[in-house]
Amino acid sequence: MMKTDEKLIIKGKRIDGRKPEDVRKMKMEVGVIPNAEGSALVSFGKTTALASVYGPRPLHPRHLQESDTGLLRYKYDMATFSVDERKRPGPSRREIEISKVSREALEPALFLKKFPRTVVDVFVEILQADGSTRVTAINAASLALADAGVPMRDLVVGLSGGMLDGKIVIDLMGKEDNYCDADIPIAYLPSKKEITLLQMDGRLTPEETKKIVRDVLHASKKVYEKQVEALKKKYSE
Amino acid sequence: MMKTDEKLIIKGKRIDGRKPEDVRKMKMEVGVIPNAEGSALVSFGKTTALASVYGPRPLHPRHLQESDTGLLRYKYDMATFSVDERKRPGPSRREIEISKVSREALEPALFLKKFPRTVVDVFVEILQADGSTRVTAINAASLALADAGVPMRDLVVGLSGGMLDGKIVIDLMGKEDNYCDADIPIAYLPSKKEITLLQMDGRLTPEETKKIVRDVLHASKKVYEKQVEALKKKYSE
Amino acid sequence: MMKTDEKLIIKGKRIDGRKPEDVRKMKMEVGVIPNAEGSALVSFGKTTALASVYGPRPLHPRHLQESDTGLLRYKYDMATFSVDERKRPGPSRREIEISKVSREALEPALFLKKFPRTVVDVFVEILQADGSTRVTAINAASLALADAGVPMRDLVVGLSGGMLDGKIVIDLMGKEDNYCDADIPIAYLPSKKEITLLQMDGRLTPEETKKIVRDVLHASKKVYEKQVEALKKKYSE
Amino acid sequence: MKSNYIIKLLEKNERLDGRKLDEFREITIEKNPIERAEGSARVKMGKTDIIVGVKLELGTPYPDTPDAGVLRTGAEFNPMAHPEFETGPPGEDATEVARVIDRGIRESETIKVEELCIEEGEKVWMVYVDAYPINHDGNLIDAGSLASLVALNSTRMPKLEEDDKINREELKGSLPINHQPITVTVGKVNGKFLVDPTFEEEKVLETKLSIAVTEEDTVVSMQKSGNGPLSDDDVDKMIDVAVKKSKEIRKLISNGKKTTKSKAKANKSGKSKDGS
Amino acid sequence: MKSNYIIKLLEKNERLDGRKLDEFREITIEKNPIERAEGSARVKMGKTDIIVGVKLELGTPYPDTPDAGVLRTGAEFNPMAHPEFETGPPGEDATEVARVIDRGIRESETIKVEELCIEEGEKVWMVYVDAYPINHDGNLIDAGSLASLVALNSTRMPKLEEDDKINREELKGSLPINHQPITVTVGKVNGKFLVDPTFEEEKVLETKLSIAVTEEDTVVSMQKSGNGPLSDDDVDKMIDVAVKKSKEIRKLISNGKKTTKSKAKANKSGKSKDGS
Amino acid sequence: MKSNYIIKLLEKNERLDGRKLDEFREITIEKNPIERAEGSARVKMGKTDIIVGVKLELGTPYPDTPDAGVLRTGAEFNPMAHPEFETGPPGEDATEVARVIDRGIRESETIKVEELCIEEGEKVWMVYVDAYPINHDGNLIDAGSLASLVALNSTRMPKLEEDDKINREELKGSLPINHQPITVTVGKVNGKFLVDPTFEEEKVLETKLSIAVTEEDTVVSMQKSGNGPLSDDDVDKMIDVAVKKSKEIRKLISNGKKTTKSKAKANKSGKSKDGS
Repeated sequence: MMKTDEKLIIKGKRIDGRKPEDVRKMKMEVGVIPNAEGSALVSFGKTTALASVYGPRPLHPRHLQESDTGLLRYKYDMATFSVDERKRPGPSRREIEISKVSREALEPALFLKKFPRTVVDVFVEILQADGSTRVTAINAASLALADAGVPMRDLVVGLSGGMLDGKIVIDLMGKEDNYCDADIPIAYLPSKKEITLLQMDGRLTPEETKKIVRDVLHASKKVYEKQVEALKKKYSE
Repeated sequence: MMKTDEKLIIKGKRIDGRKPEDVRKMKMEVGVIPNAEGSALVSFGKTTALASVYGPRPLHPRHLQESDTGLLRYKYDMATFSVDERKRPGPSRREIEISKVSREALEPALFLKKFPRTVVDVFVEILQADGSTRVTAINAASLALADAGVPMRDLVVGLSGGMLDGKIVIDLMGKEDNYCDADIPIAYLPSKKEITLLQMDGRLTPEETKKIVRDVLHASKKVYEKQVEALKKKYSE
Repeated sequence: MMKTDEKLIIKGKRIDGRKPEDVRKMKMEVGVIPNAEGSALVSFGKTTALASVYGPRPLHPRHLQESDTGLLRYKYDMATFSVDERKRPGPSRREIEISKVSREALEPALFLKKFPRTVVDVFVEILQADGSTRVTAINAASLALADAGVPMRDLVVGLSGGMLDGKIVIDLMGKEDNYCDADIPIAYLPSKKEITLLQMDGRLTPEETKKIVRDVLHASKKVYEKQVEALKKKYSE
Repeated sequence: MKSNYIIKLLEKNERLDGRKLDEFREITIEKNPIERAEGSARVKMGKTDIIVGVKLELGTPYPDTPDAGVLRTGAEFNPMAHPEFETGPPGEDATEVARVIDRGIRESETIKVEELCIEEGEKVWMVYVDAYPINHDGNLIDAGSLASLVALNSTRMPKLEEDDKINREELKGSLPINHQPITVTVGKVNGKFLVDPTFEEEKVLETKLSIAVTEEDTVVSMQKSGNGPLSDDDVDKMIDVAVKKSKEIRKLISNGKKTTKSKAKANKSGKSKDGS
Repeated sequence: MKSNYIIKLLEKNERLDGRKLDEFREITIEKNPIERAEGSARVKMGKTDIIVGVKLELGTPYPDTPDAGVLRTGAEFNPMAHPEFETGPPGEDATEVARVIDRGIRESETIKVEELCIEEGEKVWMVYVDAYPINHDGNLIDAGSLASLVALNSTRMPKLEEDDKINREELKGSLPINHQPITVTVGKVNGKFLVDPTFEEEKVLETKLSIAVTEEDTVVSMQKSGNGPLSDDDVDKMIDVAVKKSKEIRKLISNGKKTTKSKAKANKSGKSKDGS
Repeated sequence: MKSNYIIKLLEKNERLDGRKLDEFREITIEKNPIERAEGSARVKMGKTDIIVGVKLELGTPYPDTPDAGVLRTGAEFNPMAHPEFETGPPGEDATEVARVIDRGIRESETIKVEELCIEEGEKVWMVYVDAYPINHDGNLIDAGSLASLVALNSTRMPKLEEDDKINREELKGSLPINHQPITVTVGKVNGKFLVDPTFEEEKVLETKLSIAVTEEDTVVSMQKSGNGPLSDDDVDKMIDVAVKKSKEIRKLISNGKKTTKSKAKANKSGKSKDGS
């Protein structure tokens, strides 16, 4: 976390005018990639993630197949133009790690045992990055999986929280992410009350940490509702 | 295409003394690599390409085999010392593209369907590069395939044409290639009258473009004759 | 070999106080990696190599298996922090070559034909490099193979010799290696009197070369004894 | 089977989606969908959907053009865009797409690269053009070239601070542009020529010729792709088609609207699957 | 089968090696085993054995922190350390271990990076921390983080000669250190929480939460790993365990002894396989 | 079977192609076949055919030799040269060939690298030596080493313009050369020693020892390859053979003819397959 002299919360408002507990304007659209079995485009402010799902389909080469379960693969990728300085193509160590924990965030929501020898592929492209990209990606992936008709125990909601100028804030944008005291991305199955992704970077007391986790879980309800709305919109058309 | 103040055609002569429609001195020699089933060394002036052919041979790994046809593989590679600034080993994007279009230039000349589950490998090394390397390579590959006894509908002739100081010229050398208005490499099956490779870089009117294509096809007869002569020489020995 | 004005042998003593024919203080410990079937830690002065052996175990993928023999694989790797300037991870050309000649140094000591379709894996990590790393690695590998119970015709002893200020010296340390007139690493099966690795870098007369080889073979007895002692210590515990 | 049906229809000068042989699918152009990029565009041709982003970085010029900026064009076959695309570095088809897009821009001198020199031989602007197919339903070269052109036209220059730090919050003008090349790919099968092939149509084509043409009707680049042969007369016809269609498509980008319908488009029948 | 037995024991709050659920295996710390590195440490937790080496090189700072040194942390799953590890570049598990170790150091501001600037924007010290597992018997993150911390504490600065040559024979003081983060990984299975899992225990865990805590009880990094879920209450409990255990382990490195026994260790029974 | 026959013949001190055990195949040397390289050579030993090209580029010296040019030697097993060679990065055998060629040049101080320094610690000439086997019929190390030596002897220095641009059209003198090392590989099988093995002979050899010897009979490099053992007496004999043969081969390059026949060659019989 870098330091800045700039105040990032002034008179209770964040630099984009939000209150600490506010989530940025969300856009969620399902079924945006005709070739894919499921897809979704999700924005939180200027952070935009596009997800597509292919599968369950037979896994090749066959020696990778598991006879008692299907597998999930998850590829998180940042477009070269999604960030200020052009990102080099090809997976960075950061992208490899995020792909791993994101896959683990989605697996508990799926019934992979019902699809032995298959794979479900989730590809996520970050088109624009302005903070909280991995959780935005998880929302897109969750919708794309639902759109693909992959059976799910629950939708998976992604949302971040943090500490900024001593205040708990929800859904960090890029500049907040750079200068905040802490950043906690979380994935959550709201109706199951299950946390499936949890990371943290920063400097917090144990009690602050626990409080932020709870505040994020609380705020995730709004994201869940937006996901449901997006799915309804697609299927009511 | 770069600009130069230098005149590249003076009194109807090019910098190496050729007339616009002249092809550089060609050397073609067949059967130069004892290990290969077919091989050829071809020079157009200082541009030199060496080609070897292995196959038809069984394709491995087997899952790449096609039950109804043989495959052609073509690897165009520039030797590190073939150009002014040392080329890094390993395939560049340019070499990958040239390998693709060159393979497509040769496929129509072969009866690959007669050799299911096999592969014919063509390896071409550019030993010296002084313009028109990809077409020089195709001449070497054509001769190497014939030398290998791979059945062919026709020889494949490679030749380039372009526009220089407002004149149509044939067989661009390196310096001409750098400063010309346009460069059109072509592969052609002369007796079948089939164009199998066609690329163009530069700035031309549509009519100029069409005219250069025809002039190259016309001039390709000389290259074809040289190929036939090289094969005869080998088999009359 | 670089040049230096510094004298590296003064009054018959080398910079670390050794006589020309002395081997540095050796430490050899067997059975240091619980997961491995065999392992050993070997130091010659500040040069330290750690070896582990897995196998004979079935070789995958299966098409690499040989029906009439087992295979040996040998990976020599230098830790990033083993040398002054951080070594980049991943195999360098030097490490690839050393892995090859070291594998060939060990193969004659093994009865690989008795273990068809299997592989014996030897992994060696150079933890600290102060000259003579490849031969230190071979001593570690030899002990690790013996510790793993892989049947052996003989232990394989690694030791280097060279020429320094006109004197034959045994077991070159890093600074000596940099400035010596020649460096000859050797692997040897003492009771079989078989040289299985032999390399040389430097400037020597043919007679000097032959003499150094013999002197190294002679001195290797001490290394052999140390290997035997380390094995006894492990198995007497 | 579908392939046979496509060919059968073509014999009657008809296409699966009701288009004429020389008719593009509906083209939708979105300028600057990626606010954080220096320039960007999203182009849809029917169901083919591609995003191109432009980034500007500092770099060193090529030794033989010490006073010119550098263009770098990339394209990947994103596995998101088609079930047959795989993860990994670009293969030969993706490499060809990137290089053909690149040549159209480079040979037409779309960018005034000589205005991108900061310090001769030492420091120039690098222009990175990266194409991300989102949905592949054929004709990636034309869609990607068009998106690249629109993205370059929309590109704003970041400010270069005195310490050579790039300030992307202050933009000082547009990327200097010379020309407006449009790439038109003409496919051939059974003696028929058609433009803007869908994915299924591409499978039955014998060969394609991609031709980039500027607003002055100058041909700047050609690329034959696919192993079927062409005659000299074929080439003539394909060039003529490309020149004609390039004019129509160019109008789409010059009319200034953010989203545009191809004027060449005429929905003819309810069977249309790919054009709406 | 062994897995079932492990779970059965856990129901009775027992472990295969006789430890309590919140008990680490014996920890052995060796400072500077690699004389040629600028800093190093070898840490054993039971049979888990890992070596970390620190190298200092010159480099250029990141553009957004022109006056700060740069930390680079690497870890490979050395095939030497476990029969299932394979040669090749780091996979996702090794990458995760490296990045979690990295974040503990980075977020706690262990290193005073601002003191590693030599020339603003141009030249800074790069601190390379490379972890080499020697024997993997579980809990590589905690062992690797602890070894990294000890290695950094033991790191001596090489002298920078006037011509920017690094002289590693003359060392002029220690690497400037701020904080002492300890990472404690808490595993969960069947509603039970346990620390310092062995390799066999890791196989039965539903999920783990790795938490780095400084000497001020500040939480600086968390990483959930594994696809089992957690509740908010679970997270609370795991944080509490980590804060408590981090204090115990920190004593091991602050007491100055080169080799130390974990005070938390209590050998209880002859069945112990992993703790001695 | 052919292998058995080769061994049987060797028992009678005979070889398939009629050569004596210590006899090289006919050696043909072509100087500067690649006009565009700074130096080049093509060497045939019987059917083994290899081209080496030399390029000079600017680079930075190694930190420990700031006033010396840098040698970089590469070799690939070009798939063109043998049906068993595959495309892809160099494997261990190709890496060994490149490194053995490299050591012969480096250790003999063939190149006066100290004369290749342009600005101490900053800028030196890099000498790239790249070997391309064209046809592999055994003994690539000797053929590649000889071709490298001839190529280096034929190398002309490009002119360095004031702006550090390399002008390869004006050449100002030769690469400074000290020594003329010749590498001779001696193979061993069934107690017999032979030189210049063909591909088929290499398959039956137990081991080989490649020895580079200068014009002063100085041994500068040795490399044992293959897993058969040697005794100390074997090494003595192999060194003696190498010293003797190196003198004969050196004559080939010093006599100034562009194409030369090995004086050691004596065509004995019509059965000869590999020697003409």
